[in-house]
Order: sequence, then structure tokens, then C-alpha cells
Amino acid sequence: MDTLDLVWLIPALPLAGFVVLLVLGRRLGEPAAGWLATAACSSAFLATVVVFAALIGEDQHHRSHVYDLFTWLQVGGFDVKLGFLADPLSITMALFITGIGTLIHMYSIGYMHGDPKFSKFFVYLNLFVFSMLMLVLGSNMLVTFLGWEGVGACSYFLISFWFSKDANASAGKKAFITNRIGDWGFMTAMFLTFATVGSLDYSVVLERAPEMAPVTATGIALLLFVGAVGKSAQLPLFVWLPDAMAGPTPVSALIHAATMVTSGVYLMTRVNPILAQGYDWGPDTIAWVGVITALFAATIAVAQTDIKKVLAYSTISQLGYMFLAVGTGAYVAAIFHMVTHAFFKALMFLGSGSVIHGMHDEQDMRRMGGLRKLMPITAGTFIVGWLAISGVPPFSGFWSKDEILLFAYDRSPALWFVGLVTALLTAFYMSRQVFMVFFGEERWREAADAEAPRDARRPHEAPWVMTLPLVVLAGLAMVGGGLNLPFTSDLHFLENWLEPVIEGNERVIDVATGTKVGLAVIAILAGLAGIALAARVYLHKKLRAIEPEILLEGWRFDSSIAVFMGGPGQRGFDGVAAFDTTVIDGAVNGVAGAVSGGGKGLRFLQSGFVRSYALGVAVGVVGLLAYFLTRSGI
Amino acid sequence: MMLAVAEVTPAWYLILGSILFSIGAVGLLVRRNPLVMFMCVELMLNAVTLTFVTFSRMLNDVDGQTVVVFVLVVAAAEVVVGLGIIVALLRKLPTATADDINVLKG
Amino acid sequence: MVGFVLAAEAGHAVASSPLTAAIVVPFIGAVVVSLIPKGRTELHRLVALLFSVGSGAITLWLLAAFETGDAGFQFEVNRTWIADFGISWHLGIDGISLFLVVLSGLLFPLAIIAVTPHHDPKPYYAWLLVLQGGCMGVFCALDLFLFFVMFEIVLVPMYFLIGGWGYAERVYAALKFFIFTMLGSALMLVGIVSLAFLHRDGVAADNEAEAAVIEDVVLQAQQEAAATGGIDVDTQAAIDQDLARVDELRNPPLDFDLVEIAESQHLADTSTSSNPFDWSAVRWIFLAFAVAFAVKVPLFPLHTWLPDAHTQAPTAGSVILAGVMLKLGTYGFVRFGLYLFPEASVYFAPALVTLGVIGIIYGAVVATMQRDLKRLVAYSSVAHLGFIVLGTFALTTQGIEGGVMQMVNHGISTGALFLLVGMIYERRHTREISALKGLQKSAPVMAGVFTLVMLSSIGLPGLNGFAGEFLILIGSFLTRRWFTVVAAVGVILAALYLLWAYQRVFHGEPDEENANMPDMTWREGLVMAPLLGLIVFLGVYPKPMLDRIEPAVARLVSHIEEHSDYIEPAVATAGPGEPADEAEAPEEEAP
Amino acid sequence: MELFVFLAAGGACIVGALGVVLNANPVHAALSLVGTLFGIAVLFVAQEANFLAAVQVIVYAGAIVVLFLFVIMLLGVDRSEDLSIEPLGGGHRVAAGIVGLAVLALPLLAMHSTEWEVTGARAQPGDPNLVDRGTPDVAQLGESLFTTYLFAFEVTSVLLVIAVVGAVVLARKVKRAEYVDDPLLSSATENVDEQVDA
Repeated sequence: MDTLDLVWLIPALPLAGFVVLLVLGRRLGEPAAGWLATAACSSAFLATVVVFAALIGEDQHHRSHVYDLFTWLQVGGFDVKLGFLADPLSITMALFITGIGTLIHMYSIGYMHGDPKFSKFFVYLNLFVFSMLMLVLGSNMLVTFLGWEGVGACSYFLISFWFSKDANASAGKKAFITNRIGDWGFMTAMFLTFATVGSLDYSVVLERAPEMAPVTATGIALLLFVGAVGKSAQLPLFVWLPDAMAGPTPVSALIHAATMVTSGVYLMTRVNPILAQGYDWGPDTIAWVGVITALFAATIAVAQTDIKKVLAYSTISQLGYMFLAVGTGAYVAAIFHMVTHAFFKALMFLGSGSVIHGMHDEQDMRRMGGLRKLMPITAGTFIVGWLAISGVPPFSGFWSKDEILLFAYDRSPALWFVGLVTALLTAFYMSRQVFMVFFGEERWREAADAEAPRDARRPHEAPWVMTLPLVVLAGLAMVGGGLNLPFTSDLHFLENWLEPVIEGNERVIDVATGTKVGLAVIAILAGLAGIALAARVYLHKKLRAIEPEILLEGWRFDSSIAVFMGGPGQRGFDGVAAFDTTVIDGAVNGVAGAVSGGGKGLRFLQSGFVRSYALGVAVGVVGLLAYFLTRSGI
Repeated sequence: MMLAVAEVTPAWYLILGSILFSIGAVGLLVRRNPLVMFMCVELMLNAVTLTFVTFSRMLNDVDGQTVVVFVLVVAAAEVVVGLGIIVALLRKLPTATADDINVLKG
Repeated sequence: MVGFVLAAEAGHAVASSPLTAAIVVPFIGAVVVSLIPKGRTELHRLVALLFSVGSGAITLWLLAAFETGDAGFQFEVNRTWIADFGISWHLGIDGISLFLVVLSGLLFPLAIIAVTPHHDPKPYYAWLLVLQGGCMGVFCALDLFLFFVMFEIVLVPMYFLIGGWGYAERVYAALKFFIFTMLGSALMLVGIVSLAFLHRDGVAADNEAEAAVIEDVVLQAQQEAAATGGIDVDTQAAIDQDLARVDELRNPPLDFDLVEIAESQHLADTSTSSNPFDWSAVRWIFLAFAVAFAVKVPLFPLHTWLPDAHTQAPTAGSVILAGVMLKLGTYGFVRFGLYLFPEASVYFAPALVTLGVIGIIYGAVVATMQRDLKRLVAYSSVAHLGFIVLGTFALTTQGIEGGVMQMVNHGISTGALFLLVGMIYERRHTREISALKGLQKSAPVMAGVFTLVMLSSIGLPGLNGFAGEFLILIGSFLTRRWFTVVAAVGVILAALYLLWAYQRVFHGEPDEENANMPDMTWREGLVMAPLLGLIVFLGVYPKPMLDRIEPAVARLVSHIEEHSDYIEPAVATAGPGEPADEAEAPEEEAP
Repeated sequence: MELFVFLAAGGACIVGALGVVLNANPVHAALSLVGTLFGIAVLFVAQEANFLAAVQVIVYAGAIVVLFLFVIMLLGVDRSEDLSIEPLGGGHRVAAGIVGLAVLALPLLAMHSTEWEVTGARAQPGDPNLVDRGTPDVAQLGESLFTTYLFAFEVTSVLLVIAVVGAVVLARKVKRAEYVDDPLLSSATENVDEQVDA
């Protein structure tokens, strides 16, 4: 048996974990349930490694293996198998999903300690990993969609995990419904694909993409992009992601930073031949949506006070970068940034979780400060993440972001410029966060009230199960850039690895080495400028912080939607409901009323007098006689 | 002499039947005493039997007379039941007319 | 003695035909229940369950014995019922009706186990059994008249169940339900009768040529005989026989047989002048059928009986109403609309698809604003059934098959939802969403079950609702692109109203009344278990089901193609590009 | 001769009929009815239906009219009816008159249009129901009744039995309590009371 066939094992293991936990979870209790889930996820990681090794063993052009488990839906010419595709792209995704997933599972054992629904959390977490793996490993669009919706549902469960608070419940619902709007695009794209090519298998669809009419290809690509916009929280469907921070922090790290939100990027990369076949304005739209989202979210992040909200907007911004990359044809850079981003953003989320944990569920950065002494490991690892996202070499973020900016510059300097401003802002707000949380005065002392004993309120370092993942991720965030170093083509590991998937659709850029270096230097300078600026404002207090209300409220984008939905939207829905009861049902009852009214009107005919009835009969007889006579032609 | 000239055709009987029938019908509609109304019904039935017998003779068909036998039976039955109802009614309300019984009023 | 003969006859009928048995067993059960003395409540329940399960077991056997690849009708029975009018006891199932029969066989016993009536158990169970028999009959009937009879029989018990065991507004709701449905079926009766007569005329017209030939022969024989002088006895006998034959050909008997009428299709070939199925007649008859089915479905402007009936019906009534009886409409559209009137179906498809899509959006929007949990689920049915109508009149294999599958799925999911709402009502005595809050805390298991059922109803991939919905949409996209794009919006709205309702009912901090609500009992869990199992199984592995539906649907589609100018759009699997690809592939590998 | 018979009997019929309708007193009306019935019996004889004529006299004049008179006498309801008033309004009488005229006119019109000729399927030679002048009409009628119409004849016996049972049930003396609950009678009582009040 082909080792590559083992690909089905990758999602099957978390699924098994899910089933076992669903049945036995409560009985296993804490922490056994957590360890079981972690074991399921890590064994999936091992399985991925095995498949990965097998894939490397294949010839470069045969690194694509489809394994069909069984026929899922088959009607007439429509035939979809529950199949898995092992190729460099999917395995790369699966590797970092299971890898980071395992770390976050482990972290959660510490984070969820003492929660009454401890085992249930891991049930959902394992289900999520399963769905995510289905998403990336699916051999056709429908299996991807299965995972796509599955991760949405898990995200819904996990955001509203602490459902007693209405805000959490609403956030979960919002996430699901916003995602569904995107899913509409995905579904419609599948319909169009099937109507055009007659199959949803990537192997068929992508192979026949060059035969598609450009308009069809653009349509499919943009509809898929609508789906990606929903899932990856781009403008205008990003509103759910900041709210999604209501979920437990490991969830934010796993789902809303590292994996699920990047699935849009994965999808667009997967269908790159379709993108290439369409008109040029298709990718351009994607690039512009991406870069504008990046800038937009970055401006909002500048003014946030919630430690997780900053990271949430930062995630939106970074996802915008990835779409910028996709739109400019830098698929490798997109995946590269996705991976590095997964490292450092998961790291920072987990770090923030550690801070929240240590601060006894405090999320407001204005009540933090000077935590580096009390939480040295958390602080140290968080700082690594900060440097990585700020684009300071040699940390991983620099390499991936630099590559994206290079492609953007090649496509259009305007794109590059917006991207650069975003990079500066990114460095600024991340530095702001680090300075507010880990440096400066210890504002938490004021917050701690007199009632509680000092020691109990004192922030503390997290247990080892939480810090170990931090350390590992910090290491990855540091060296992740090594995946795809720009110096010589031999060092383009990721690019070479992904080559069979991207084929000729990766944009070939023609930029002189000098320009490249110049651009990199400018990017580094922008990052450093951001850090320096933040230091003057938040560390040395030399400048007054500019944090306008409107930025804190996210340009009032979300609240306007809420106002619209609560106002005209709800009124419209109410109107339709009222239409149903008054007009449609009213018409029905009106007919009934007319009949009974008519009956009342005709009651006088029923006088009850026998002789009146007799007269009626007689008139009828005369009428009949007359009728027969006329019929017989008199 | 006139009498000898005029021959009695079936039409004469039929006209007589029609006249009797319409007199009965008008009586049924006009009179209020239930007993008299019944008599009017009998009139109408007799008009019809007369017509049947006429047809029977003219068409040389004995079936017409057979029908009359059945009409007689039905008339008898009807009178029996009808008079029963009237007896039950008039015993309690000797002054009742057909117009007093109008529970079927809608 | 008579009883013995009847029993023997019945026994013979059951043995020779499982379908007859599946129909008759519940009816017998109803009689038996009504013979048990009034006081013995548990016995009523037990006997009702016994007969209901008996019928259900027969349907399961049908499922097992069903020949997968066969497109035709199986387990057929065809016995003369009323010979003078050509009405027969003609039963048979194919892939389209098989699962609806099985669904009925499953839901009825579950409804009996799950719900205990608050009063008068004896007539309650008797009516429920009559309902079961009627439902089985509707799905099995292959004779138009028999179908009509069963279609009407179903009404009566439902009317009494709503009116007798429903909630506050039950009489209004029952009457509304009855009048709406009667209105539709009255038209259908006219349609059926005129169809039978037109069919007879059509057969006569077909026979005319043959009759004329025989008549010529007779005439010749008579002339010859006249020429030779005198007719001998044998010739006279032959001539008489021939004349009788001519008479027979010219005056064929009435026939209400569905297959006979549909397959002979005097409706389609409009070219022949002798055809009595003048276009307008077919369209009118189709419309008469369509109104009856549209009321049952219910399609958009005719839906208002549904929320009232659902809300006021007892739980078992709602389950059956949603699970089985709404399918009478959509099933009718497939079996009688498409099969009998291919040409008219094609002609009216745009209108029906439009109504279906309006129903999808409209039902969802109205559902969102409901304050009553049961009403909400009822309006969601309007939306779901809109999908089925869309799929059916998309006229593609995928669409119709998805529609058939969705009928079953909707029966399972919405049936389960109504059961759950009923459980909540039993505990809290309210269906007002605003009175419920935070139930997930007090009843986590029920919340979990509700979540799964809800996700199935929303159409989450991997659960049954998605498989059907997606097939419908992908099938209808092939012929009705823009309708499908709009209909897909309904998928978003489904999430909106269900999740919002779920949030208001199950999430949040429960107040005192809600905090003490007991969780599911074992009995309730056992009732839900098969439904949950099916939700997951049909979502993950619908192949066995689809394999059984497919031949029948494929045959139906080719039947439509044959008798109308509709051509199913070819799926581009073996499109023009394929050979080119194969040619290119080796070139790439060569270097 | 036939003409004379016809005019005499027909005149008696019409006079009797008018007497039934126009006599205010029911006893007189019943006696007028006897006149009509006799007239019709005579016309039967004129048309060679001797048996029917006898039955007509026996059943109608001898039984039915006597029954009427019995009821009138038994209950003492021989009050005259005031024919000058019409409780249902004058329109009722007008309408009744028009209907009566129409009932008369329409058949006449029909006969006129067929030129006063009786049409219909005449019994052919060989038909069992063909009137045979040689046999007495009683024999012919008997044969017809007890062969062709035997079933209908038997059914009439059932009808008569039912009628007798019904008459007995209807005419038996009702107890006071039952009578109060009887909606028919109680409503009639109210109406009579109202009239008395007025």
C-alpha cells in the first residue's frame, strides 16, 4: 500500500479523538480529556510527517496524490468523492495546522484548568482540527467546503463557549452568519464551476481552467474570493473577527489567527490557475481589497485597549497582506507569510492568553504594565513575536512581508506604498501593545482592590504546559524565515516545494537586485520608525498618544451595520412578517369573512315558511320547463 | 250536432290535466291550512294520473296505468304520514297554520 | 363466516403484497384500538404502537428488498377495485416513493412513543393509525383515483388531531387547514376525472385506425355475401364478432391508472389532429393538480394554513404534518406533475420555480421575526419546501433527486425539531421564545441534540440537510442560474433565524424557571437517537439512498425529455476539452 | 257521447278543484275534492281504465278524503280560514298566480308547438305492455305489475309499512316533558303566542 494513501489518517485521528471525547469526555475529566485530545492532534501531526516524507520521496512532478475514501454524492454526471489530495500545498498546510494545533491543545490544558466544561472544550477543538484538515486535504471543492463550513461551526461553538454571557453568544452567531454570507459565494462558485467543467475535483477543474472563458474564470475566482473574504475577515465582512475574541484565548490563537482565517488564502492559492485564466482586474480586486483591509485594520488596531482586540485587528491586517500577495501573483509569498504569521500570531495570542490568565481574566491593557518581571517567559516569547511581526530581520515576519511588498511594488507602486504604511503602523501598534503590557509602570497594582489579598491578585507566570508551547512557537517565529530565503534560488525552499502547485502562475518579477535591497531597507526602516515612534509615545511618554474614539470603535463600521440591521433591516423583516399576517393571511381570513357575510346576507331566503319554499320549488319547476321548451326549439 | 262534430282528442284530457295541476299548485301556494294544502297536493297528483292514463291509451301502452297504481300507493303513504304530522301538530295547537312552523328559518 | 372469508382474503392480500400490508395494517390497528374499552389507556398505546411498528417494519423490509438498479415500480399490486370506472387497487413504489414510505414507517412509531396525549387516548391513537395508513397509501398509490382517496383520507384524521388535541386556537387552525386542502383537492378531483375521460377519448382516437380497418373488412364481407346471395351462419358470427370488436375499440373503458395514462401520453404529441388533449386542456388539468399540491407543499401565497396548523397541532401532529404530510405536495409534483404532464410541467416550471424561490426567501424572513418557537419552525418549512420545489422544477437529475432526498431530510430534521420544541413545551408550558433563556445550562443534552438538528436544518455539510440542498442547488443552477443564486441566499437566512432563535432559547444566563428545567429523559433520548443517527449517516454517506433514487429519477427525466421539447443540459464531464487534455499530457511529460 | 262525458266530468273536476282552493272551510274543501276525484274516475272510465277508476273511487274518495274529514272532525279544526289576508305579503299571491299561469301555459305551449299531437314511443306489436283490446284491463295491469314491475310493487309494500309505522309514531300522544323540548312545537307555540298578543 502506498504510504501516501495514509493521508486519510490525518483527519481521521482528530475525528477519532472527537468521537471518543464526545462519548467519554465527561468520564475522563480533567486533565485526561485534554491529553487525549492533544494525543489525537499530535498523532495527526506524525501522520502528516509520514505523508510529507513520502511526498518528498516522489518525483517533483508526481507530488500530487489523490486518495478517495468513498463516494459521497453521486447523481448523474455529478460525482463527488470523499477524497483527499496530498500535494505540497495541502501537506504544508496540514503540517502547520497539526503542529500548531498540538501546541495549542497542550496550552489549553493549562488555560482551561478548572473550567466546568473542560472536556467539552477539547471535543470542539478536536472537531475543529478535523474540519480544518478536511478543508486543506480535500481533493475537491465540496470536501473543502465541508471543512470550510465545519470550521465555521466549530468557531461558532467555541466563540460562544461561555454562552451565559449574551455578548459571547451574539459573537458566535455573528461569526457564523457573516461566514455564511461568504459561503454563499463559495457555493455559487461551485455551481458555476460544475456547470462549466462538470466536476468539482481540483485535478479536473484546475487542469481545465485554461479552457475556461475568461469571464467565467473571473466569476468563479471572485465568487470564491467572496467566500474567502468571509472566512478570512476581509473588508467588508471582517466584523465578526474582533467579536470572536469572546472565545477562550487558545481558540483565538488556533482558529482566529493561525488556521481557519487563513483558509481563504489557501483556497485562493489552490485555485490559482483559475485566477490566472481570468481577466487581470480579478486579481487586482483581490490585491486592493487585501491591502485596503490591511491598512484599515491597522489604523483600528492603533487605538484598541483590549489586548486581544489589538491582535484581532492585527490578524485582519496581516490577512490583508496575504491577499495582497495572492492578488499580485505571489502565491508562495502568501503561503510563506501565512506560515510565519501562524507562528508569531499564535505565539502572541497564546502569550496574551498567558497574560490574561496571569492577570486573572483581565484583558484591558490600561490595567497592565511592567509584567516582564513577573512573567519572564511570556514576556520574552511575546517580544520575539513582536519583532517578527514588526518586520525586524532576521525574524520570520521580515522575510515573508518583504517578499509580499516586493511583488506589490512590481505590480503597482501604489499597492506597495499602502503596504508600507501598513507595515509602519503594524510596528507601531504592536510596539504600543508590548510597551503597555510588559514595560512601564505597574498599573495593575492600582486595579487590584483592597479586598482581595495582594498575593492572590498578583500576576503570575503560567504553568509549564502553557509556557512550553510559547517557547516552541517563539523558536519557530525566530527561524521561520529560513523556509524561503531570498538570497539564492537554492534557498527558495518553499517556492521549490510548492512549484508543482503553483506551476507557471506565480508572477515572475523583474526587479533589479539593487531595487530589491533598497525596498527591503525601506521596509526595515519603516518598521523601526514605527517602533521608535511607539517607544516615544508609550515608553518615554514624550509624545501624547493619538487614539481617537473613532479608531477605538473601528471607524464605526461595525456599529453602523448593527444600527442598520437593528433599524431598517429589522423593520424590513418585521414588515415582511406583518405583510404575511395582514395581507396574505388577511386575504385568507377576508375570503372566509366574505363567505360568512354573504351567508348572513342570504339568510333572509331561509324564511322558514313552508309556502315560501314551495314557491321556490314552483319557480324552479317553471324555470326548468321553460328551459326544456327553449331547448326543444320553440 | 256540434257535439258530434267535436271529437275528444287526447289533447283535451291533457289540457284538463294542466288546468287541474295549476289550480292545485296555486292552492298549495296560497292556502295556509295544512289540511287544505294537502288536498291541493292530491289535486296535483290526480292531474298527473289523469295525464298518465291519457298517454297510456294514446300510446297503447299499459305501463301508463301501472304507473298510476304506484302514484296511488305513494299518495296513500304520503297522506298517512302527512296527516300524522298534522295530527301531532294540531293536537297541541289547534289554530296553527303552515306559517307558524318556521324553525327552519336561517 | 363473512368475517372469516374477509380475514382469509386479507391474509392472502398481505402475503402477496407487502405494500397492501403496509397500508392495511395501520387501518386494522385503528379498528382494533377503537374496539378496546375506554379505560385501558396503556393498552391503547401498546396496541397502537404494535400496529404502527408493524407497518414500519414492513417498510424496512421493503427498503431491504428493494432492487437498487431498477427504475420501474416494484412490489406492484394491481387488482380491480371498481371495474365500471376502471379504478384499481394499483400500488407500487420506485426510488422516489420508497424513502417517503420508509420515512412514514419511521416517524409514526416515533411520534407514538414520544408523545402521550393529555386526554382521550383512544380516539387519538385510532386517528393516528388512520393517518399512517393514509400516508402509506398516498405514497404507494399508482391509480389516480386511489391516490385521491388516500389524499383525502389523510385530511380527516389530521383535522381531528389538530381540532381535538391541539392548543388554544386549535379549532380555527383545524378548519383553516381543512378548507385550504379541500379547496386544492376539489380542483384535483376535477383534474383527475377529466384526465381519465380525455385519456379514454385519446385511446379511442388511437384505436380509430384499427377500427376503421376492421369495419372495412366487415363491409367487404357483407358486400361479398350480398353478391353471392345470402349470408351463412359462420360468416354472420364472424361479422358480429368483428362489429363487437369495433365497438370495443371505439368505446374503450375508463381507466384511472397512473402508469397507463402517463406512459401512453396522449398529451405530448400535439401534432396529431385526432388528439383530444388539446393544449389548453392539459395545462388546465396540470394547474388543477398544481393548486392541490401547492396548497400541500405549501407554496408561497397558499402557505398561511401551515403556521397555524403547526402551532396549534399537538406535537405528534406537527411531526407528522411536517415530516410526512407536506411531502404529499412535493411528492405529488414529482409523481403526478412531472410524470403525467411533462410538457405542461416544462411550460409552468418558471412560474413554479419563481414561487419556490420566493418561498425560500420569504419563509426565512418571516421565520426570523417569529416570537413563537413552533411558528418559527413552521415558516422554516416554507423555506425548505421552497428548495424542494425549485429542485423539482429545475428538471435536472440532480435537482429532482436532491428534491426527493430533501423531502426525506426535511422530514427527519423538522420532525426532530418539532419533537424538541414539544419537549420544551411539556416542561415549560410555553413556546414563546422570550420566555425561554439559557436552557443549555439546565439541559445540556437537549441543547446538544437541538444543535445537531439545527445544523442539519441549516445545511451544514456532513449532515443530511446539506446533501439534499446542495444537489438541488447544483441541479437547478444548470437550468435556472439566477434563481439558484437568489435561492442560495436562503442558506444565509436559514443560519440567521435558527441561530438567533437558538441563542435566545439556549444561550444566556437562565432565570429561575428556566434554570430548573429537567434535561432529556431516556425515553426522549431513544426517540431522538434514530433521527440523529440518520442525520449524520445521510450526511456522510448518502450513496445508498441516492443509488436507489437515481434510476427512477433518471427515467423520469428521460420521460420528460421524450414528451416535451425540454432537453436536460449535458454535464460537461466529457466536454470538448477532454481529448485535447489527454493529448497534451504526454507532451508535458516527454521532456 | 265521449264529448258529453268529457265535458260533464271535466267540468266537475274543475269546479271541484276551484272549490278546494276557494272554500274557506276545510270541510267544504274536502267535499269539493270528492267532486274532482269522481270526475277523474269518470274520465278514467272514458279512457277504458275501468280498474283504475274503481281504485280511484275506493282509495281516494273512500279512504283518503274520509281520512281528511276524520282528522278535521277528530281535532275540531273546522275553523274557516280568512282568505282575504296573506301573512307572507301580497307579493306572495301575485307570484303564486304567475307561477300557476306559467305552469298552465308552458305545457299548453309545448302541446301547441307539437300541434296538439301526443308523441312518444308507441308500443309495438309484440311488446308485452301493448294494450290488448281483447283482454280486460285488470288482467293486463295485473300481468304488468306482477311480472315486469314485481320488484317495484314489492317495494311499495315496504313503503306502506314504513308509512304506517311513521304515522303511528307521529300521532301517538306525546308526554308533556317531551313536548316542551320539541323545538318544532315550541317555536310554533311562540309564533301562535305572538299572534295572540298582536
